[in-house]
Amino acid sequence: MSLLSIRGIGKHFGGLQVLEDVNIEVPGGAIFALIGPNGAGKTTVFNLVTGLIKPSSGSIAFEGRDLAGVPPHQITRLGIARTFQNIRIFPDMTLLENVMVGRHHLLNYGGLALLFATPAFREAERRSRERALELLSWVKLDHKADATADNLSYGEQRKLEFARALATEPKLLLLDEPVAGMNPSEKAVLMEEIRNIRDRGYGVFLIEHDMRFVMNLCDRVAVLNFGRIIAEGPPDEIRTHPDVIEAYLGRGDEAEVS
Amino acid sequence: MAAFADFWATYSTLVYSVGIHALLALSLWLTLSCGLLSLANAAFMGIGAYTAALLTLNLHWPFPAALLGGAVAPAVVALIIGAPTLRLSGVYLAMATLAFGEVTRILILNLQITGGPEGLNGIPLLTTGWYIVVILAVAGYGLARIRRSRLGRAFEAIREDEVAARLMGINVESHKLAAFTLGAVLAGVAGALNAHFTFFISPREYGFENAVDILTMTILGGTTSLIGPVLGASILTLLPELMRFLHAYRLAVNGLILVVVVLFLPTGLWDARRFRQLLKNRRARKGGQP
Amino acid sequence: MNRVSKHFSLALAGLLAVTAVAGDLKIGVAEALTGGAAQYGVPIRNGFQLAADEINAKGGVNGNKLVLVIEDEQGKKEEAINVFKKLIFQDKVLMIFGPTLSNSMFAAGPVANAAKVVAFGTSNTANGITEVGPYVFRNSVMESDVLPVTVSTAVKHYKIKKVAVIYGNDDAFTKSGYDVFKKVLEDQKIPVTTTETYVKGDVDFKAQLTKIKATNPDAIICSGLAEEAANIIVQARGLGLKVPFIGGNGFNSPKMFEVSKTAGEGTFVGSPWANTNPNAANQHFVAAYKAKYGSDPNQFAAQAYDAMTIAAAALKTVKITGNLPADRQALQEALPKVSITGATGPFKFRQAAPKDGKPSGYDADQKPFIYVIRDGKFVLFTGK
Amino acid sequence: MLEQQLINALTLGSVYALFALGFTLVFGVLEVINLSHGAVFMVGAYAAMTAVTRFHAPLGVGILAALLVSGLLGLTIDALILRRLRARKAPHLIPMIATLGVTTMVTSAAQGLFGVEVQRFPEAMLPTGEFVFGEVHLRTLELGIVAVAFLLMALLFGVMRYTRQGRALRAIAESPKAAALLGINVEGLFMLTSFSAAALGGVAGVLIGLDFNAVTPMMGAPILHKGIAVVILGGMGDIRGALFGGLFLGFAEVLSKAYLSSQMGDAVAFGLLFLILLVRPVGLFGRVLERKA
Repeated sequence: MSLLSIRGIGKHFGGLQVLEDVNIEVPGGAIFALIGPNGAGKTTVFNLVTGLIKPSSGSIAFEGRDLAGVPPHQITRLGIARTFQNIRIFPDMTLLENVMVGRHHLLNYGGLALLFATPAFREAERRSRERALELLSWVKLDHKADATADNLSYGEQRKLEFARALATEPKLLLLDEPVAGMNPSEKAVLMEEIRNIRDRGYGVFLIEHDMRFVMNLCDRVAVLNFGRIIAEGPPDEIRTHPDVIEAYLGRGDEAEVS
Repeated sequence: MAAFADFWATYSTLVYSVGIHALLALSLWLTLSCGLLSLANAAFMGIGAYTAALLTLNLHWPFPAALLGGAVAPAVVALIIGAPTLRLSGVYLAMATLAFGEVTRILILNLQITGGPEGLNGIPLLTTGWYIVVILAVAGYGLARIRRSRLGRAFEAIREDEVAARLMGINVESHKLAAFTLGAVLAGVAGALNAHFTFFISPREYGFENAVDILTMTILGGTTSLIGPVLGASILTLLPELMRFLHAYRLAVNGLILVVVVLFLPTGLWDARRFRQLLKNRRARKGGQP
Repeated sequence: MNRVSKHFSLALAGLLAVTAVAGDLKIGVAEALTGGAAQYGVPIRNGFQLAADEINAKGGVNGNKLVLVIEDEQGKKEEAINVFKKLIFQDKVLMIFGPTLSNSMFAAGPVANAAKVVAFGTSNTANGITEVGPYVFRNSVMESDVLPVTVSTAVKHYKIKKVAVIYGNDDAFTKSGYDVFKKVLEDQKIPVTTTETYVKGDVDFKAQLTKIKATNPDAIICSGLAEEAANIIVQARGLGLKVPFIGGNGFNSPKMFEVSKTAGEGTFVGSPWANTNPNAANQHFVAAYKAKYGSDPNQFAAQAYDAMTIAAAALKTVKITGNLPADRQALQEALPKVSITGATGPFKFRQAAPKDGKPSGYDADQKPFIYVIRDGKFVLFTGK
Repeated sequence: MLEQQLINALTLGSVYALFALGFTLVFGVLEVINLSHGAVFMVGAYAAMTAVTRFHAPLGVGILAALLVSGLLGLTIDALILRRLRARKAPHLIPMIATLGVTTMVTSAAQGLFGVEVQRFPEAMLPTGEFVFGEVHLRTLELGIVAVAFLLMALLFGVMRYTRQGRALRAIAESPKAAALLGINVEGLFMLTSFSAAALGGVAGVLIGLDFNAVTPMMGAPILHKGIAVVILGGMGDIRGALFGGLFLGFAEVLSKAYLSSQMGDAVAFGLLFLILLVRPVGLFGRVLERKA
């Protein structure tokens, strides 16, 4: 059974049809990529999966559970975390706080415990802080744990967002253009980290433009063009798929495909 | 000692007012900490004040019970109006809460039980310095605890990026409602305390100007820490007293100070971050010298 | 002590000697001098100042000069309390005049009463003010003393069968005036066609007046301040509503004619004071006020002027001992015995009925006159 | 009675619209809730008052004085305060508080300069004409206000639609950054907007001061509250919205006074505002932007 199944999803904004009959099955323990030209509707897929917008038709299920009507924060709690194309960290909070926000739903002490700072409260906060630091050290930002996030470089912000998403202890991680704006060495490091994540048993579902990155990293790839899935399969298959080449050639992006 | 007795006799009300205003500024600080620009806190103060005053005047409840009433009533109202209102954002939320505040004031003005424009008089003097000190301390402690917990982090996350907060598993709606309601509770208690040392309350004390006053204190002091609102409240309460010699123009100076602070101290008077930065720079400079 | 500080302390002593000679009678004045209520507070302050200057020019009270300590209470209740406390505990005044608004008196009155210092209101007409306690005095005439006779006189004169009512419903002054009107109309069994309200700051009353016009009353009863009342009258006439007005205390200002000119002809007002009241004390007051401040006085100024005269008359009978609590107490006991003829005519106090068994303060006991507006002036109504 | 009430509503609505025009213009272009607009309005009334009483100028000159003095005040506020706040991209709340400080300053200064008592225009200056249609009365002055409100609205609308500056302003309202990239002198237009909005406010001050013949330092506060309601009802920053919102509020208020209870006039106005915001969060005529997450 796949981790996430998107079945027959359609979405229109006003009169504009953005997605049409999209079917995607994202397996667990694998890296799955959704590629396609700009404006193909990739981010819309993520917005639908995370519950930020409602589909016009079709259904989305996570671990067999229908997500219709489930609010975004519940979807996160079910085990889907996400990063954003245009990084959305909390700039005025420290790195540690940023990551600890991700552990919000995992801290379940009550109001009274909070007010009186009971041992249970202290223990929960301590564990949460430890886990946050662990995640920060994993993305090599632990030395800046107490700095505010707005001081970070672009690449560091991406890594922070990464750690923050992992802090929610997801089963599936949605990455929206994770290497945008990164240099090749940074990309290589990140690629390694994403593989690490997969090897720990997480599912990874990413959107990316960088073909080389996708082809080297992913287990399966789906291609979205003008709101429709035109191909789906392992990277080698996709690389040679005529419709995909057509779609990219039509846009003059052949260099990226090859 | 006699000098102190004289001073206290003259200025105790002023000191009480500082405490009340600090409580109000903290109530708004809490609401703002969740990114909600609310102008309803003056109305919540009024609801708390009237509830508590009616409880002591008519039902002769003991003061702590009346204070509790003054906390619960605005909380109930906040819960009711919060759900639909808090969907609005930014200035639109400000305007909706402003409208709510005006409707509340007009309602108080036209009800029988509230005494209409003549207000309620003869409210017993029950607020003592200790009540204000203890409640302010409890409020300060509670808010400090909230800041350092998942609740405070959630509020701040919502303020900085609502969508990202949502996707961190935070129930944005219920947290907003919590911040709004807790703010209403603090404002209500402030109102209840105020009513019981000024002998008298009337609808005009809870209008637009007062809402803006509360906002001004909070922003002037700075919202980056709990000290800011308290500082802002203290300054804006004491300033008019210190400016008495300016007579007709003293409000002009008040306005000027407000403008100057907004222009030159963007984060308010008290900005913990700025202070830390200053301290760091100084230390760095010292460390740099042989 | 070195020389410099000795000189300094001498100079300081000299300074103190100028500002507070032994025997000066310090009187606190707490009025709204800024903010929205300042339009009432400023003429009141002027009235006090004028009276005090005149009394001092004539040698003061038993040779002691009146020294006014004037503070701005902004028309806010907290400020009124602060100012009262400052005057009582820091400036150590004998008594306090003010504050301007009834609301503020409800807040500050208990402070003075608890400290056993007279709080003397000159513009507080709300019900219950003097129930605060025996140290609260006022010479502002209660509407309940004035309106019954005003209404019955007007009803008789115009053969009024039914009236419409309009009042300011967000102001304690105009609302309590309305409450009295309402009771008077019930007592005199005069039907009310409609009751309309407005709020402070309103400038457009046409919606209410149009509604009133449709109910076809014989007269309009209006409890409002002169500023708004004048506009109400003008707008009524603009809508072709020609029935006479009956006004409360708030009408009683020459400001009525600045806007309404002749539109207010035939309006009935009951009051102890009018600028045209021919008694000698009043004519002197009106002329002196105009000479000093360049504008016509209103009822607020007149009542403040009289209040100072009343206080001076009481102080004349008090032997100042320098023991502040005793002097304050003596003044409180002397005040109720005062009887003078001032700008508002013959005046004496009357103790208010006690509330909950606690002793009350003192209200004005004055005979109101009925004035009718003719040729843009208040004319004493003599039955024709 | 209904005919007269409709006329009443029209005049009151025009008064609101007239005030809201400048207010909404500043919001539309500068994105500032300018709480000093009430004070500017009051300054306009005093400028005209001073011109006609101190310098015995004719009423026309008085209105011109109001226009210039308030316009310059608006320009000063922009130059000294709003521009700096724009430069550092302060959040909405901050200019709002700054303009509140300005209001306190200007009102207090006016109290010091002119006293707190109501001042009146000389009787002889007021147009006294009146039209009577059966039971319905309409004064020339009221007619003038309605006419001026509609005229200014049409003028402003025309300027926005058909002139180069107007198009530039609309571009700025859409996106100041993009406008700057297109070579539009954004700062210059901001100044122009501040001047015109304040000048409009000043003229509104004179007209309303004349209509009710009462000028006080506090006259800006109540109309500011209504102005806020109008601008929200009409949709922030929308010029037609100011007219619609003003008339809508005028009608709602007058009709609720006429057929419900006059106690409820303001409650209806603000209650309506509250409800409308809940249903349409951007006001009756505001643009709905469906933002993608």
